[in-house]
Amino acid sequence: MGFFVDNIWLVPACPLVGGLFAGFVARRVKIDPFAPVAIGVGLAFLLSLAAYAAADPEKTVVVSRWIEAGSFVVPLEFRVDGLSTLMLSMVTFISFLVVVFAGGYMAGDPGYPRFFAEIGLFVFSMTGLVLSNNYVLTYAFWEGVGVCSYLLIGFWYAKPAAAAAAVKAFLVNRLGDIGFALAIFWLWTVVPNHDLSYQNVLADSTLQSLPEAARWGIPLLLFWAATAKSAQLPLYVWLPDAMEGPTPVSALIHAATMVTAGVYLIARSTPLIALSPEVQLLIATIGCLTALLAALIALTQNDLKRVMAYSTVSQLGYMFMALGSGVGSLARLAIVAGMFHLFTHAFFKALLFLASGSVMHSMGDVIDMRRFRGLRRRMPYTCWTFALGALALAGIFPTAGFWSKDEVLVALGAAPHASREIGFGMGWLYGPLYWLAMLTAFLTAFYTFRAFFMTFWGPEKLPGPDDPEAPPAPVAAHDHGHDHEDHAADAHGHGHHEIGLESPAIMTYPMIVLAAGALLVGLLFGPTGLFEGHLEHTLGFESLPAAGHAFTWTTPIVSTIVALAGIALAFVMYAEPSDLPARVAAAVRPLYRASLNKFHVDEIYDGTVMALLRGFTLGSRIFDVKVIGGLVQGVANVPWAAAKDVLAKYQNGLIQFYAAASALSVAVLLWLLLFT
Amino acid sequence: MTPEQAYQTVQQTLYVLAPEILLVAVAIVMMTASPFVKVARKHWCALAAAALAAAVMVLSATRHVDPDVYAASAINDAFSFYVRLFVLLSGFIMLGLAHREPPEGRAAEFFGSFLMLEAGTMLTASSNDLILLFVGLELVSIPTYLWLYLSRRSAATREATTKYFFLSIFASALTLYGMTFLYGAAGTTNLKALGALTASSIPYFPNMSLGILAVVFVMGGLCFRIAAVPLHFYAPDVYQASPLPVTAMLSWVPKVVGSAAMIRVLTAVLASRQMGDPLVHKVVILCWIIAVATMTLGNMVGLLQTDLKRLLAYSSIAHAGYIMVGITAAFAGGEKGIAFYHGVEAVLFYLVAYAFMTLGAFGLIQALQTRDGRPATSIYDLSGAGWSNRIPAFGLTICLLSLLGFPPMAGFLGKFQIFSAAFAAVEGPEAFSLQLLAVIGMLNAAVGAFYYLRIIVLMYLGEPAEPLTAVGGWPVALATATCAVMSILVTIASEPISRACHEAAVASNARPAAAIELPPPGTATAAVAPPAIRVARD
Amino acid sequence: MTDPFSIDLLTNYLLVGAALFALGMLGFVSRRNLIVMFLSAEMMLQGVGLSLVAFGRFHGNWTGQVFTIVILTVAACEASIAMALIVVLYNRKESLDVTLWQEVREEGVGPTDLVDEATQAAPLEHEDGIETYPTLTPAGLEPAHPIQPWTERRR
Amino acid sequence: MTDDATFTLATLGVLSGAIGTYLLLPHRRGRAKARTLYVAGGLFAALGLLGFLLLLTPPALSPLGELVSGAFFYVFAAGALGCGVMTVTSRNPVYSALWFAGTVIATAGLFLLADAQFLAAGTVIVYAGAIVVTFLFVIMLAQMEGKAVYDRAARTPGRAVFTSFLLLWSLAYCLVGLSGSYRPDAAGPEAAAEDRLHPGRELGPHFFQEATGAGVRVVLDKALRPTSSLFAEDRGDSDAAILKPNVAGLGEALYADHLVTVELAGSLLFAALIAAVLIADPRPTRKRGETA
Repeated sequence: MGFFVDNIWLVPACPLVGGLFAGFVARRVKIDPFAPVAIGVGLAFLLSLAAYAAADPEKTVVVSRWIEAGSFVVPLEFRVDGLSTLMLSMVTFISFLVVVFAGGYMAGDPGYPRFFAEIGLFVFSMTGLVLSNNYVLTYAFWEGVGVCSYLLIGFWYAKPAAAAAAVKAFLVNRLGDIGFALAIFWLWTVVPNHDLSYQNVLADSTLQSLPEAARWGIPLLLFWAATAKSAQLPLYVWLPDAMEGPTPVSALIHAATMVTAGVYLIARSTPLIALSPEVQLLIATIGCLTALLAALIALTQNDLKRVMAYSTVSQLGYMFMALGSGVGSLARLAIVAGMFHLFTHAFFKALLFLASGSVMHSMGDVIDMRRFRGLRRRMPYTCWTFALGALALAGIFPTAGFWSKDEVLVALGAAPHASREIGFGMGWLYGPLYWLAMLTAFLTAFYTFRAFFMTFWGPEKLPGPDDPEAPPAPVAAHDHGHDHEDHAADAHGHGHHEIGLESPAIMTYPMIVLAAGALLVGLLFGPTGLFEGHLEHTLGFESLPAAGHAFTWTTPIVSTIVALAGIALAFVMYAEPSDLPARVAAAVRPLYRASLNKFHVDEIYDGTVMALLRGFTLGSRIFDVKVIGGLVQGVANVPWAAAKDVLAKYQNGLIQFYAAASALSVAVLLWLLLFT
Repeated sequence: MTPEQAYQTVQQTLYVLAPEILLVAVAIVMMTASPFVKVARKHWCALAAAALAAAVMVLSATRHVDPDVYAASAINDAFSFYVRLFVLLSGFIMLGLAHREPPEGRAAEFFGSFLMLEAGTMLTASSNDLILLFVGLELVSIPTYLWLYLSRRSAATREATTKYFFLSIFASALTLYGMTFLYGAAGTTNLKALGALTASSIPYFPNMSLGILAVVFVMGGLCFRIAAVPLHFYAPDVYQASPLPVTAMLSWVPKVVGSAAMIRVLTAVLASRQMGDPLVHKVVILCWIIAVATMTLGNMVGLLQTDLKRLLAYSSIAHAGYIMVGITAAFAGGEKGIAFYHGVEAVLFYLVAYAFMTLGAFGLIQALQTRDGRPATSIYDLSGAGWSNRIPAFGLTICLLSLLGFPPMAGFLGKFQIFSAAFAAVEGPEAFSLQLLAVIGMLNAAVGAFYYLRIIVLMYLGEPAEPLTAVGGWPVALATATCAVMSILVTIASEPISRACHEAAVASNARPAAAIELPPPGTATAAVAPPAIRVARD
Repeated sequence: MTDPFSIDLLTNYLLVGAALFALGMLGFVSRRNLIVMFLSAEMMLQGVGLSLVAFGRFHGNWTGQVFTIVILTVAACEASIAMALIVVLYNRKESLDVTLWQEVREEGVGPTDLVDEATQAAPLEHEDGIETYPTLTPAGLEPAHPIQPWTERRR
Repeated sequence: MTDDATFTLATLGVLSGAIGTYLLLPHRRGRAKARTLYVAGGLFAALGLLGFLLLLTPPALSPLGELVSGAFFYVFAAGALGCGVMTVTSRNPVYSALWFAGTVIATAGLFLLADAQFLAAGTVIVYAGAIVVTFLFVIMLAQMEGKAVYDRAARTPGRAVFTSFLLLWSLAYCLVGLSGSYRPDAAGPEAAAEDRLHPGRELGPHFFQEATGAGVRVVLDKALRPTSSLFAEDRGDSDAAILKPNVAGLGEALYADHLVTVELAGSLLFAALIAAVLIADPRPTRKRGETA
């Protein structure tokens, strides 16, 4: 065991080697590029399990002395503690399953080796990010996962939407990286010995000696970085667009692993962040608003993957809500709640994405929910695994989501009291946040099951060319007169097999495994205390206050009722297409009879609640597109416009003008220095 | 000092400058022989390479010669040794890039003037005397005019030469005027002595305005060399109009000359004073303004460009801004010298990283030609090159990522050091402005990322343009491969380079022996305040 | 007895040097003739040299003069290159106007409008001004010509 | 003169000089200017010159030698600046070149007054003799037809005048303050420091003899060698410093202290020669068909 821990660098190295092999060698030696990556990631998972068992808050492994430049020393050092091994196991496990799934999903795509090479690279960066014991190293891998994400979103680069989404993701992430870089510089100036390793920065003595401004400034900057990577308000705009990438990528990077890097960073830095309750409240508020907004938007989406994307944004908001509620004595509980939700979310969200991908695969790349229906017979595995994932997302007992969402809500509910204990005046704001979180739980259940019912329930319908919802004409991306084999069509180019079949075993098995996880991990880790017990082995954890929280029945009961209400409403509204009442009645006759007055209720609902909701949704949409998008666009446009209309004008090519401008600048500078 | 000592000093100076003298001598022989003998271009090139190699050997052989720093006009400290060594090594890369550039009949003059400008660069780094330093600067400029004009005679190169020549003599006049005041303030042109005098308790910048005049004009003139605002104007036009190997040289050699001169003439002379000193305070303001203006202008106008050379010219301007950030930090260093070392060290490290990334980028663009034998000029020429010319495009991607400052490339570590030097330069209320500078720098780096990224995106995600062919033969391949590999290696194996930079930074500020006997600062300095700080007359 | 070269005298020299420097700069940025521009640059160097010599005399060492000699050398180098360059430029455009050399510039920025300036220029002959007193008129003045001489010179 | 008066005088002088020069400069678009404008310009320029000269410290009235050299200083300074203005403002490049020769000769006179006889001769020979004459040839060759439109039009004269006179004003402001700052009327510890810089005592090898700390003295002894001093070591009986013979002293300084510099400046000339020859070479550089 000790051997594996001491050579923990093997965890990032295996996927890297696998990826490089897949990218450069595999084709030449006639090996399926899928194999080396799957083996590498699988090995990494096994090694992670070994590390998981040996987690120790003080254990670090120095691999090499990476940068030594004067007083700027950054060793390549890995930390094997509770938090990192937890993330490591989760990341490698999900990655392994997704790689296996992708082996079936991506078969036949011209970019097949490239895909696996990039996945290998991603797993390398992500495991490095999780393991690194140094803010600078974390930053380096942070940029690395950003690049992998960029490459994978733009995987089908011939498709303009994919290329645009990739650029958008990269730019927004760069915006966040500035915050991270600033935080690092600031830390560098204030910590003793300019040592940016976690054990030094997060040590009690360092934290005590921080200047006043740094106590809230650095946490704020770190959170800024996290909002971009973890898609929070106002920088979440890139994530829904990122669904232009292949579905396994969405499942792996934009649902389960990479987007949680921000959450991980905040959790890792909790001792630092706990210095400033104001920032914690801000984190919780931003998280809550993001969760609500994204849930509202998800209500009206017809693209199955986009529903899931907004759902991811919403759930990430949940995690930040949890982390933000760690005021005073709640710090430890909050981290456990946040990380637990991260952990369970990885399972069920990856599952939901893979299931969506399976649907998409089977429907011939159609993902609009209005164009198919009632697939539960044709795709039983997909249907029932999706159902399990949906239940977990909605938070129904005893699935994983129930336990973690419950913990988040408990932490949030206890926050006002904890704030009063430490005399934090604005702590009462956590009260409204708690109820907004409840509302979000209701909406989550509703939109999740809306998607489920629209896809799998009701009469069977497959997408056809005569479908009224079909796009007017197929968009061809082949018009750039060349036939290079590396240039994919706009859809991923696996052969056009018959529509409406269940996916092959290589795709369904990972879904089944994940479904088992979505059902069981909550039960296994939550009430048994295994999860909390493991996180105990995390650096800086022992110094955090641990309040024994009394178990109350209120929160779980209320949240379950709310979730069930959401599911019920979704069922009433979407289980049957209104234009085919007879077949719906045949399918769900008892329920249909029980609600004879449904038509009436529907109308009332449509007139009042739905209108209100639509208004909300529309407002959120407008806010999303106009305000946030406009803001991002505007920020990007200012330098461009300034350069074009002001600065470029001076480059008129005239020697004398150049000399005159230089002379004038020198004269003015001289004058300024002399007389000010 | 007795005549014997003077003789000995001159002798040692000659030893110190032996590599430069060797290069100049070979250059003169080449240029003189050129009309009389008929030798192929590649042989002239080989001769130049051999001269460079010999100079490296001479340089290492004279490593131990150490003339008296207060008497000799050239010194052999770590700064001069490492900078000269690196300039010589980068000379091989430039030679590799330019080996086919001159027409057959002009090769001797072309490579001869290359040797001269190498010698001028080295002279600037090793000189310890204002006059010699100025000669070094001119020994770079004059061959540069020739380079700009010699290899190709078109309306564009003619215009580029005119622009560069006229603005260069203008900048020279500015530099000289500043040097005049530097000399006038203390009565000696020996830079180490100047440094010692400013450090001493004697108020040798008796009137602060003399110091301001000196710094403003010298800085103004040197801004031309490194292409910083307000004398940056020439860069885009001249880069765009010149052949690529010349542009590559222009983006690197003047930068190292200007930075070395700034360190030798300004930072090392004034760094003995603290940030609290009014002169240093004003100089920091000056550099701050220049740095911010340069970075912002370079990056913002860079966003508009579609011409590759013009884009890289603005990139070069932006990088001059980052160098100025380091220089600002060096100025703010103060008596303790800690931040001075950080600043100078960061600048030197950045120059190393910059050499590889910029020479690599220019070299790879030069290597990619369209089918009709025209080098790629617009960024759209590179569209889709990532798949049609995998290896060159991959190298170019590495260099561009390094220019962008992407970890773990060399540019990332360079920027990181520069910004952290600015962050840590001073404490107290003035720290804020320097930290703000670093923040502005980082914002700029984020904006600037866009235009490098645009090229990468085009190369990998763009519609393929007409296929490009890689040209240049093994010298170009070797040179560019070295650049690309080093762009990564500099970070991974940063230890020797950063140690050299550190030694050089310490050496550049060292004022040995005599200065040690100075009375401790604080006793005499406080009593004998500069009598004539009369900025405003009230 | 003190040295006659006092600080006051030094200041006088420096002021004259500064004025020459500034005048040279004025000429460099405002005159369009390449040769006059170059001469103006040399005038800046004259100002520099004057200041250097004065400083050297004030401090009592030769360094100022040595520096000036080096500057003189560099000025001679620059002059030789300038001459060659100007002759080449003249052969190309038949004009010494620096404005003509602005082909390479930022995209979308227009050139300085030469035609407009030419039409507004004053006629060549009989101009009133300080230069109307008897001077050596340059030889070879063409008689009146249907093409205006100044547009002709813009070939 | 009081500070305020100096300030006002400097400002007025620079201002009227600027107005005068602006009026004298060619019109922006080459239009003819009225004769009165030129007259006014000349007047203003002369006024500015006068004001500028008043800014200079007048020489002592006795002994006679100083008075005479002081008077010559004024003559040469006025000559240099007047010729300088004319160089810049002349519409005819031939006149510009000739006026420039005048500036050079006046500057050479100033060099003479500063005991730089060799340089005075050298400047006249190099500039007036070589550079100006060759440029005159070029101008004559290039402009046989007379004044071209670009000579009668200045590029942005207003901005140029503003720039250079702002610079001149700042410079004058600094430099006038330079002399004032050394006046020995200050008291206290500063006086001691100032004494070292007091006229007449800071010269020669004993320049820094009062320097505090032995370290500085060591530095200075090395940096300022006897060869580099203008003065003979032996002062004889008189208190006054005796200048070394000019050419011998300069030669000694050049070839003892600055040997390497001189040699490298020589190679600079060689490089410039090659550059000039190659730039002017009319032969095509490339054989036909050869590509980059």
